[in-house]
Amino acid sequence: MTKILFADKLDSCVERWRSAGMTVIGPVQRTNSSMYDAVKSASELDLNLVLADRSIKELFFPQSEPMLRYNITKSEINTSEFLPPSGPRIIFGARACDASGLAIDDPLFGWDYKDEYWFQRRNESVIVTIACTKADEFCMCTSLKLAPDSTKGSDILLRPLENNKGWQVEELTDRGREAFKKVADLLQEGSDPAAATVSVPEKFDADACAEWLKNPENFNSHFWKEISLRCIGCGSCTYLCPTCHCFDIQDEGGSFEGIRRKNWDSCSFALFTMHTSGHNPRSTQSARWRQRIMHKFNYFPGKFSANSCSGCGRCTRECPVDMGITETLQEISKLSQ
Amino acid sequence: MSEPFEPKITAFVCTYCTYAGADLAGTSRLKYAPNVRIIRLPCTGRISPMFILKALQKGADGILISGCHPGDCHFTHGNYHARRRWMVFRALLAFTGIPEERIKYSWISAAEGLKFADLINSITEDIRKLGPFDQYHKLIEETQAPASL
Amino acid sequence: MSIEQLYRTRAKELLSSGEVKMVIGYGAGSNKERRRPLFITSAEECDKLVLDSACISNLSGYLLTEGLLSDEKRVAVFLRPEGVRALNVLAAEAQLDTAQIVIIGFDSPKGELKALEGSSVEEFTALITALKEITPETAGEEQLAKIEKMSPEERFLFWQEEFSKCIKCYACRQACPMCYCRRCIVDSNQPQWVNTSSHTLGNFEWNIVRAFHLSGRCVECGNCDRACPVNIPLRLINRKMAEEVLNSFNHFAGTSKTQEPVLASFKKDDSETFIL
Amino acid sequence: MTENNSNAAQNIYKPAIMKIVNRHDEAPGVRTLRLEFQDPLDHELFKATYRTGMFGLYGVYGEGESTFCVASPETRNEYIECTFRESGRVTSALARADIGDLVTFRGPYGNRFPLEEFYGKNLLFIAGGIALPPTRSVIWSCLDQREKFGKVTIVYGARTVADLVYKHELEEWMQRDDVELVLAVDPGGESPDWKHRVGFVPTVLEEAAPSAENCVAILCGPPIMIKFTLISLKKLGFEESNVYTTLENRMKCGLGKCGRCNVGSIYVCKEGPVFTAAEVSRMPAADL
Repeated sequence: MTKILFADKLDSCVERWRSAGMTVIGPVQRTNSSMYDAVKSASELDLNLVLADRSIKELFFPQSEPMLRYNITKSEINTSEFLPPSGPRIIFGARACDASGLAIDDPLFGWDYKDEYWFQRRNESVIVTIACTKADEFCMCTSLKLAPDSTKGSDILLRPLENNKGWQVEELTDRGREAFKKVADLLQEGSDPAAATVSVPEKFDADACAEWLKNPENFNSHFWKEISLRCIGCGSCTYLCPTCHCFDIQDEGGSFEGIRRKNWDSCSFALFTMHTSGHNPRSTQSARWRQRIMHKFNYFPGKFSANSCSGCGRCTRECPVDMGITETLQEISKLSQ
Repeated sequence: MSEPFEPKITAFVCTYCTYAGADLAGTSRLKYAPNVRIIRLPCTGRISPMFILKALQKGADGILISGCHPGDCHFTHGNYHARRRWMVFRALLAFTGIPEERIKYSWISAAEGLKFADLINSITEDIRKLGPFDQYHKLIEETQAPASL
Repeated sequence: MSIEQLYRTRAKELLSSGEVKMVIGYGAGSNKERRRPLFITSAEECDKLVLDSACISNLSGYLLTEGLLSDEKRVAVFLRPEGVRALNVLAAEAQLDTAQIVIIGFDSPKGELKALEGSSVEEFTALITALKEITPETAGEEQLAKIEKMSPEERFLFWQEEFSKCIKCYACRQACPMCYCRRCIVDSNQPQWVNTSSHTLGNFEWNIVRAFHLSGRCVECGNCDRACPVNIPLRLINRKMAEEVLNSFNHFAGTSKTQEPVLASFKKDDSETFIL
Repeated sequence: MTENNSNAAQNIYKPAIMKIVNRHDEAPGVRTLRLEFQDPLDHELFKATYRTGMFGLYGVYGEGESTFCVASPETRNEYIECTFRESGRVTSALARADIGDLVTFRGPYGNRFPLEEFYGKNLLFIAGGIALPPTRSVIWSCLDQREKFGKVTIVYGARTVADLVYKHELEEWMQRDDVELVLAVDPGGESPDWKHRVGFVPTVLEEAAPSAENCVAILCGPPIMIKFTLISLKKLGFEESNVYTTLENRMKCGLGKCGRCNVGSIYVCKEGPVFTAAEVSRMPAADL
């Protein structure tokens, strides 16, 4: 017997969480594009998506975050701080890759200096992940040693029932247990079997790739240029990525008042590393693509002991020129044989 | 009762004709509405559509763009170039829902102080009737607010 | 012989004779619907070329890759009629010399692939001029009419909703063959005309600037629209602006390599009904 | 920033407010500002953490923040001095600022020069052009505790005589008999009354030929100068592990988050900006 949340009770759960002061967030369909967003009722949720078009990271690291408001008078600079919206929230219907992505970035936002914009949201969010029963050809979590039902980064894991009528509930953390205690009476004990999680074929050998990337000789390999010839240098892969965390800091407003904001930025952009002098350490698109791959699969794991990739496949799915991490790592796998 | 709405209007004018026209309006002691902030530029050809976006970004309810009559441009054809640009930009703004009535274009020569004063008065009245550009102002307010999630 | 076969042979000949140093075409993509740009420099690789109605992206932008044309050698490129128009616009704006480009032309009206005669832009003039007279039958027309019927407030709301999704990844810009500026106006910060932040205001501004800078230059290849990861219907704005320059100035972008850019030229009797 | 910072919370992106108390034009387009903390707690924190070699983000609200070194030494931490070339949006705004104006400072960040490892050793400072400021903070740190170090040699070159920065301090070092100063300008950059050397830094260095014996070299300059000076140092017998330099990458956060300054596995903002030449040579050269 396991705890089961039946789908017809979900609306009551959402209501319960909301009346307990929690913001309920989940995958929703907007005009021609899906994303995670706040909902008022369960009917707004679209739990049938393989994956929302946009990743979960924007709930923790918004594309544009106001940080400081400044106000300058003749003799004074007054600043006031923007803090992330406080209050508990529950993200219902995350995917394992998205949830893992958050856990992957935690050490980055926390090493030495703690980024409160990230952590306040992390500490107040309960992440309810639904194991995947379907995938598309771009999914690649298994290649990253994750799985459609990975628990990394999740507080609750739901396994869809075979009869499609609900989910088996696995409580993973205290925070998850606490949130589900609020709806305990809406859950039922049952023995309905869970549907099999989707089998996602392994597409590349991540360990072999890591070895190849670590070899300094390969840094100057001709491979980098060939693989990235068609890269147009947009930021769609980095902005949709659940783990890409680079940002810019910009002041908006005038000389007397305005707002300092933290905005997403991308290593794909030529200006990302451009010095004022005009010198650009990564002046070609191939150098920038190399950096992205190296950072995700060599530098980042070296520092934070995990690949900076959770295998969601969005980079490839949405790439205007059909590039992406999958193809590059598949090619590296071949090279490393 | 709240304060009556006073429209904020930005005018981008060329220095040789419309600015001189505005000057004439002033020296002729013509009365015109104080709602216009005039920004003087060398030529209408220098009035980039970016300026219009900037004025809207800073909360303008209406915009006037004005220069020399065709044939009178100090730089011979700056205003002809400007005219084409306005035509296109105007259509673009209209298509994205920025009402045409809020952005006006005129030719005012150095001799037309009266036309300047009249135009400012009529534009101010028109915009007053339209009311504040709430839809755009809402976008501006959003930029001042904390992240929503 | 299929057109694909024919063109593979053509590409082989071009490369082995040394007439071109590279062929830019399409290869198989990561699934059946996808084709990806392919850069071929040796005759042996030409069998990787794929040509069918799924080859839709406009490859002309790659011709501006830094250094590619600087050695005065020639490059062959697979182009649809829009691609040829793009070449003309780029040539008219002095971005490339069409003498360096060998066109491998094709089209697929109603999904049926056909080869287009000619290898230089001049040979496509008649075809392009004919296109000018035809309103493209795109699904967008209906939506465009719907938007035009809306009140300004409704239109604003429509675009506000669409632009609020924008994440400013600039895929639209990067995918566009016309967006070749070394430093885009949004990346220029002295002064900073347009907000770089991706709040709805900033997105609104960016999309207006993008559309304006493409007015009279856009050849409606659809690269931007397809590149957008959040599916903003950019084609609608581009269509609207193309209509505008056609109706107002009888300008159809990319009819010849010497065509005057519409916003860098004027006629003394241009319409000015809106000017007070 | 920590909890005892009066700037409340732990907003790591919130800068300290600084007042410009002095400014000095060093060379055409190059200016030094002396800044004082407005909040004593910010100042305490700075004094407790600042060590020579660290950098900061200097800012003007409305324009943004810009990264450069703290040009004043840890031995003089009552104020901060920064020297910059007016080139971008922020530096232009800093250049417009007058004495008494308020600007911002976020930092100090990064690592430091391991001064105590230099105790008892001879020091060779080599700098080119606008790269004297990071070197100067080390020079003063050492001169302020002169007895702890051996021989001090400074080799400084700039494009022209006008481009030499800290002219008054060069004068002072010139006068001191416990410092050997070798000044040079690039060929063609000399003025009629130029009494010092003419030549590029690596050449001048080889001519001066300081002994590598028990000596540490501190080298700052544009990438091209670094490249050739390293070759000269090698000729003179310097080990790569005895040559220190600073990397100046573009940064936005300074906190190891924004990803911009990443070279190889190094986040320059946290693990740098001070590196030995040996460490630099292990980084991917193409990305520097």
